[in-house]
Amino acid sequence: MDNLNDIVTILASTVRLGTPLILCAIAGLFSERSGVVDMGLEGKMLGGAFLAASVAYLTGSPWLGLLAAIGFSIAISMLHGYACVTLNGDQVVTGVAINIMIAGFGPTFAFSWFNLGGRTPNLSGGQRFKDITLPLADTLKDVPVIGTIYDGLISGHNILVYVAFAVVPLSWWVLYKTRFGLRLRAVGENPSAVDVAGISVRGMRYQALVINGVLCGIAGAYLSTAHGAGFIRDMSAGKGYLALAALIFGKWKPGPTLAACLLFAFADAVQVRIQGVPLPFIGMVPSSFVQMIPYVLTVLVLAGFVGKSVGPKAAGIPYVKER
Amino acid sequence: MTSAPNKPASKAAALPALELRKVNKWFGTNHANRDIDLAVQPGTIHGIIGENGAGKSTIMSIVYGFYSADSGEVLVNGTPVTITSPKDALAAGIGMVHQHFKLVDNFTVLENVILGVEGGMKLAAGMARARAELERLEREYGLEVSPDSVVEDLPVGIQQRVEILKALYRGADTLILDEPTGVLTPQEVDELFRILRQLREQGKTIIIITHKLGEVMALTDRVSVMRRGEMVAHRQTAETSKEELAELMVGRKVLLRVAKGPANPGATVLKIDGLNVIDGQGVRRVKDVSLDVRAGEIVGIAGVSGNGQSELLQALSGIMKPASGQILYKGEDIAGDPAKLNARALRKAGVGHVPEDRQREGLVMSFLAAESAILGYHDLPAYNRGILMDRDAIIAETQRYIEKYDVRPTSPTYKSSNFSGGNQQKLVLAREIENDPDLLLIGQPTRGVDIGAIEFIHSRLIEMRDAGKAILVVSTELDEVMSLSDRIVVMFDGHVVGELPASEADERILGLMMAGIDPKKNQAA
Amino acid sequence: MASPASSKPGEIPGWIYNVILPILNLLAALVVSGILILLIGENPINALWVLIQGAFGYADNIGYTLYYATSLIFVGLGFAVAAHGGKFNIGGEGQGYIGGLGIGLACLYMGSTPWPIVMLVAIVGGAVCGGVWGLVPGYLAAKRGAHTVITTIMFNFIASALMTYLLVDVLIRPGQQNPESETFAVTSQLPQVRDILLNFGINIPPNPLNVSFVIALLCCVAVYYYIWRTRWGYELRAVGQNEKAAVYAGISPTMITIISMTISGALCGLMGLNVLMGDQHRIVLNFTAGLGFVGIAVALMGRNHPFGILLASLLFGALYQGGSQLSFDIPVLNRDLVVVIQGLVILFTGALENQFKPYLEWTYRRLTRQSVPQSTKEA
Amino acid sequence: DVSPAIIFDMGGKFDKSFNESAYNGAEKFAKDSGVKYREFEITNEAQREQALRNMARRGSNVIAAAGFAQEEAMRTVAKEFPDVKFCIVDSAIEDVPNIRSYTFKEEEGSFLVGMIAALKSQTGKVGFVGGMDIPLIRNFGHGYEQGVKYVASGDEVFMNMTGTTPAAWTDPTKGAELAKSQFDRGADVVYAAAGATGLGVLQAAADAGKFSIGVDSNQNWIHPGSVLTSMVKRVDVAVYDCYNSAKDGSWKGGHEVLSLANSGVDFAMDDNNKPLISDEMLAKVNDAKAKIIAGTLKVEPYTP
Ligand SMILES: Nc1ncnc2c1ncn2[C@@H]1O[C@H](COP(=O)(O)OP(=O)(O)OP(=O)(O)O)[C@@H](O)[C@H]1O
Ligand SMILES: Nc1ncnc2c1ncn2[C@@H]1O[C@H](COP(=O)(O)OP(=O)(O)OP(=O)(O)O)[C@@H](O)[C@H]1O
Ligand SMILES: [Mg+2]
Ligand SMILES: [Mg+2]
Repeated sequence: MDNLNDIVTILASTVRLGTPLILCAIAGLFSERSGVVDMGLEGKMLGGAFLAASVAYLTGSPWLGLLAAIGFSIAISMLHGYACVTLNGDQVVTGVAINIMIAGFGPTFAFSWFNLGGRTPNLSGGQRFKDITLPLADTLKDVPVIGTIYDGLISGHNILVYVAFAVVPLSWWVLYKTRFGLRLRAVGENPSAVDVAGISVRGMRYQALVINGVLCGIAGAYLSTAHGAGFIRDMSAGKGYLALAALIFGKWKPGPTLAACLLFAFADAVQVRIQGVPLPFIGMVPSSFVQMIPYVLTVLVLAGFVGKSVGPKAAGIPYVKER
Repeated sequence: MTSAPNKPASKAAALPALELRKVNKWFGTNHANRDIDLAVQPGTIHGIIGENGAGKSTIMSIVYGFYSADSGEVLVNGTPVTITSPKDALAAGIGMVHQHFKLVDNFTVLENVILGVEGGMKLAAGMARARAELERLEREYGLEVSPDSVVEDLPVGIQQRVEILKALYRGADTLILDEPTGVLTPQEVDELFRILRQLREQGKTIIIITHKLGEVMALTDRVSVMRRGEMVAHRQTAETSKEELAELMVGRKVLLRVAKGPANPGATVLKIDGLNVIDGQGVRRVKDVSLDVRAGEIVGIAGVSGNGQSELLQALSGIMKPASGQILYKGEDIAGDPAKLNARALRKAGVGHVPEDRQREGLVMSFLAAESAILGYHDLPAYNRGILMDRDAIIAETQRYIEKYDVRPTSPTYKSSNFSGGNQQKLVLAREIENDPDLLLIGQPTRGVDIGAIEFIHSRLIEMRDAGKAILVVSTELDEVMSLSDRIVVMFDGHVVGELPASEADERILGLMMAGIDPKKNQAA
Repeated sequence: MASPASSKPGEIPGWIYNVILPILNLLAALVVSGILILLIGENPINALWVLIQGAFGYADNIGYTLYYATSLIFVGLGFAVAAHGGKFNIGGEGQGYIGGLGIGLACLYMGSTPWPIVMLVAIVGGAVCGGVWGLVPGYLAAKRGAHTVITTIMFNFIASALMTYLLVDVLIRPGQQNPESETFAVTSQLPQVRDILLNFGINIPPNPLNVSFVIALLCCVAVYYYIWRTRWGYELRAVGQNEKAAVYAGISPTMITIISMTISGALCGLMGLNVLMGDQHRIVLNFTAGLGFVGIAVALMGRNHPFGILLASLLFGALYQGGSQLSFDIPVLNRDLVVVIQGLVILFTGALENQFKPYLEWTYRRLTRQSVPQSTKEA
Repeated sequence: DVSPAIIFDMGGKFDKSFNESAYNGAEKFAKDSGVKYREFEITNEAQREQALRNMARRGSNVIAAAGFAQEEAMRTVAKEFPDVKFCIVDSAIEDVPNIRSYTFKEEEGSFLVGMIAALKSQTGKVGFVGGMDIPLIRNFGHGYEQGVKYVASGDEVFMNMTGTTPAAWTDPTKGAELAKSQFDRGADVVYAAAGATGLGVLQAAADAGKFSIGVDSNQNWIHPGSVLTSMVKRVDVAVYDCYNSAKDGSWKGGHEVLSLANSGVDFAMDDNNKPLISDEMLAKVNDAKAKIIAGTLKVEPYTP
């Protein structure tokens, strides 16, 4: 029973840590499936976090913050599109440029709006997304196993967590069951096939980037108005890169990408749990080594079981008409 | 799916289904299409021929809205139309099968067909409708394709059908085919022509670009000739001849079949015994193949593509590992010795190899011509001085190839991808031939190459044979196999069906053998 | 009629693309930055002047600019080598960090050996350590198909965890708070350019520019020769451009991937030569300070060509140094704004590099009265 | 005439803890004396010397630098400018006449907040969230643990570090997650010594209805009712002292240790946390504080 509790809390932590990764990785999935490599997830998420926190603070509504974050991330995605889709610029450079720009942008504006240094004020109460207790969670709480799992793992997250988990099947459905998805997969694989079919390659890529912006915006809002309570300089802390890795790990497919995100998050949650705890047979391990675990684990899993992941064939290559 | 009203083909004075007036197209400073005029009558098959780079693909891509013209007019059924994207072309009832297929490799046939005309937000309904429609088209035209196979698993011939189905599914009245037969086997070509004729019967208009004059004569009603960006002639097919067309195309007389003396075979250079090759998917592609090639002769391997020839060539050139059997090169069995049976060692031992796919294997498209011209030979002492490569030597050698093989443009520092396919092929051939191998393995020597270049390549190979070299040619082109080879080996399903001297070969016998039937054995039985 | 492709009279000369276009892009970046500065209420012209002066105005400022450039050159070259082999190495940060360990250990344990010898050992040490940090992802990519983008990101994290442990628990100078090693013996520090100039009676203010800049330049030359002038570079590029063709040519992509990732890591690993052996004179925590990532942008902006990387590194060195001077002199334009400006420069010179191209070509044709017709599409 | 300058370390002057405290000291001096000061925020190693030198060259004659990482740079530059007065916080330099260095007995302050944590804890389990696993942070943790054990030797202390890259100091969501994991394991008080990451820790405690302890500055106001107290480390006092002594002429080089005895470190009590700390608790803590000041109670520092 106690063990189950432990597992449930580690899994709940996995869910919370995994949420921004999932949102960003699926964001990357849409853009890369359309043929636009996205190294800029980090920046888009950070920008979203900044706007979400600022607007939520100024208006008192996390929903308006979320909207602002989405709007801003979309704007950055459109810049991304202008550079890479319209002007055929290098997609990786654009991503790096976005990351660097936004890293400075947030604090600069935070400073001029709130005069607090590179931060927004702390959000409190209604300025944040609250955790939601699902119906019956309290009633079922004491039911063995099922109750523990329902109350401890499934219930009690904020709305954006549920959104993230809903996004995965939804994007699977969009990708494989809709006209848009068919065209999206085609354009990342062979844009000229899409072109001769009378569909605008650029149009498709811009549409994918809009979705990409929406999801990055939600991820950003999650960081600053749901999981956290305010924007802080560099608060994305490399999660965008990790999401990109998860996307590749998941071979650009929604389900496996979700699994990869959860694996990263799980390893991190476990890492947190075993820091400062003597390990069986090994004894006390310096915390630096414990913190390595998720990364070493990832490499081992990747090299041992996953093997080669080949992305959409046209990803990274600007589309120029050719015979 | 809008389609322009279809005019009955019978009316004599019908407006042209497609008319071009003074169309010009520039690529940078390259005047690719110059005042092109063309009228295609409805319900006819119209051929367009011309040398590599003459501008055929370009003008048709303009009609299809893939490129936009710099000036000129396009009329469909007598009405001027503005075509700025394939969407406009489709709306005007024009469909196109491109020279290089525009299919999504990892999609199913059905997905490829409905791409762009899905008929609704959700796929499922559209797919079901398309499946039914596809069945109808298949029945009507005898275009058999399994809708759920993934395109990359299909042979090129079938991929081509998918392209045609795509155009028909969109209700095209005018169908443009750019070099559709370049990758097809004779049977597949016959099949295609049958379909095209049937489409003509139904009043569709067909424009076909090809390098093969035989096809022009057999299929088309009219033919237009392009040279260096211009339309130089229009003919009624019935009123012209291969020879006249060849001359119109190239601007000089062309030998359509290279003269060749009898062979003087010497010692056996290559002997294969019971060879088996298994591919990456674990499928046995080459099954117990035995054959030999002697010095001073050309052995041709005929067969429908996908019957193990490619893998045989790959194994002999050290790219794929054979599973079992013997490969005796100059008397020594190298099959089991990875130190000898690898691409590098084989080249050193005097085995040249012209790969089937020049763009994917034979060249590095982003390399300069001079760099591509030493691919595989880059570590020869002649090209290296100490640790550095000798650029001057490399460029001089490439220059020599370019002059000898009439490669155009003539600059060794041009990017490989900027050469036309035919010229790329010449570059690869020059490299492999000029390194003077004792055994030359060649896959598809003249795929997509115009007749002038074919003439040259064939005569060069025969010259080489006469110099006492052993040559093994794999080609799906029966004409080519028959005109080049001294002996012909036919492969089917990984096996050697049989072997016969070129003098005894004709299309009928080879065709039977390529279908897995050995007439000799059948007679015996 | 001449073959159309062989002679191209109307072709736009290279300097239009290679000189004018980048300058225009840089100007655009500065204009946008200027607007930002204006919004903040400062004078953009003044700020630009401070930035330029800060980067190039005085001998010591130039020294700093070149100092930053040195680190970027190493990482940029490292990225480029892997890129030519078709691999995306974003592990420059970790490879530089671990390479610094090798360099630091060489300096710490060579005692009072003269610096040229220490430097040779340190170069080997840095290259070996950084190389190993590139080799492992390279090996996993070649043999197991593990994507280098993931593995190198992971190796960055592993490197920083490892270095934190080593600096806090192993190498730390006993009794001090700062997680850093002992100071290197004076003899095993790289001479700074300032000291060299002093020998000639030239006295410039202190700055960290040191002889590793020369090593970086030599690496540029060496990488150029390696990639474009040797058969190994030829093989590297063949694999990077077309793996199938490489196999056809008898080149083993597996070996090339492993070798190129190792060389890539080794070059990144030399960054510590500049930062540790040339300036800090001890191993310090996080001395790579994100330069490993900026090096990617540097390499891509420099089109993975050593000369381009050199120029891009100088540009970034100037932005780092000029930027820090900017926030020093005009505190309102703080470090965050400087970061924004750096991002804008990457955006305009790297990502939006083509935006003026059509206009520039058009203008050039107008000016030289080219008779090539413009696309006058029928309506 | 004094012309003061300050150099902040990588976290930046608004890190809500260490650097910000230094900033507050400088601001206070500026307000009290009307003298303006120069400032600079470090973003990479090479800027340390450069910034110090720039300040000195442009006429600043008393220069304070926050953070032990400035030590080497300051030694170098101080020798170049013997007439300029330098101050460094968190580093012990005794051998350079024109450097005045301040260190803090973080372990003493941490000891007291550790006591408060243990006294407040219902579960007998308390947590500590550090930024990076470096000696300075270990010192906070070490003192904290001693304080906890002093109250209840059987109590458990969970120790977590956030990360191994500089992002460890700016990752509040990770901080929150670390705190949550400690709560899940039964902790009901958590002490954050992790810069801006600590804000996440405090937030998580407030969200979960548990208690947290702030660091460096007085952070009690951030979540009244949840932040139990803060271990204040008066970097501001050090900076103020540096400038002020230069102004009134009493400045001298050498090493100064700021401890409980001279209020250099302390636990913060104000209206925000008054309801949380009973008189009985306060009495116990103050008793220990007196003993530490008197030297009868020894708190071990962490020695690297
Ligand atoms: N995308 C392009 N960019 C630049 N030039 C092009 C492009 N496409 C075609 N060209 C130019 O247009 C001319 C005609 O090319 P096109 O592809 O139409 O030839 P083709 O007649 O189809 O040759 P082939 O018989 O070999 O297929 C070529 O000389 C080439 O220089
Ligand atoms: N992108 C390009 N830029 C400049 N010149 C080009 C370009 N592409 C092709 N060319 C030129 O166009 C001419 C013919 O090109 P094209 O690709 O049509 O040849 P091709 O014979 O049709 O090839 P294939 O046989 O594969 O169809 C050549 O002279 C080549 O140098
Ligand atoms: Mg063509
Ligand atoms: Mg062509």
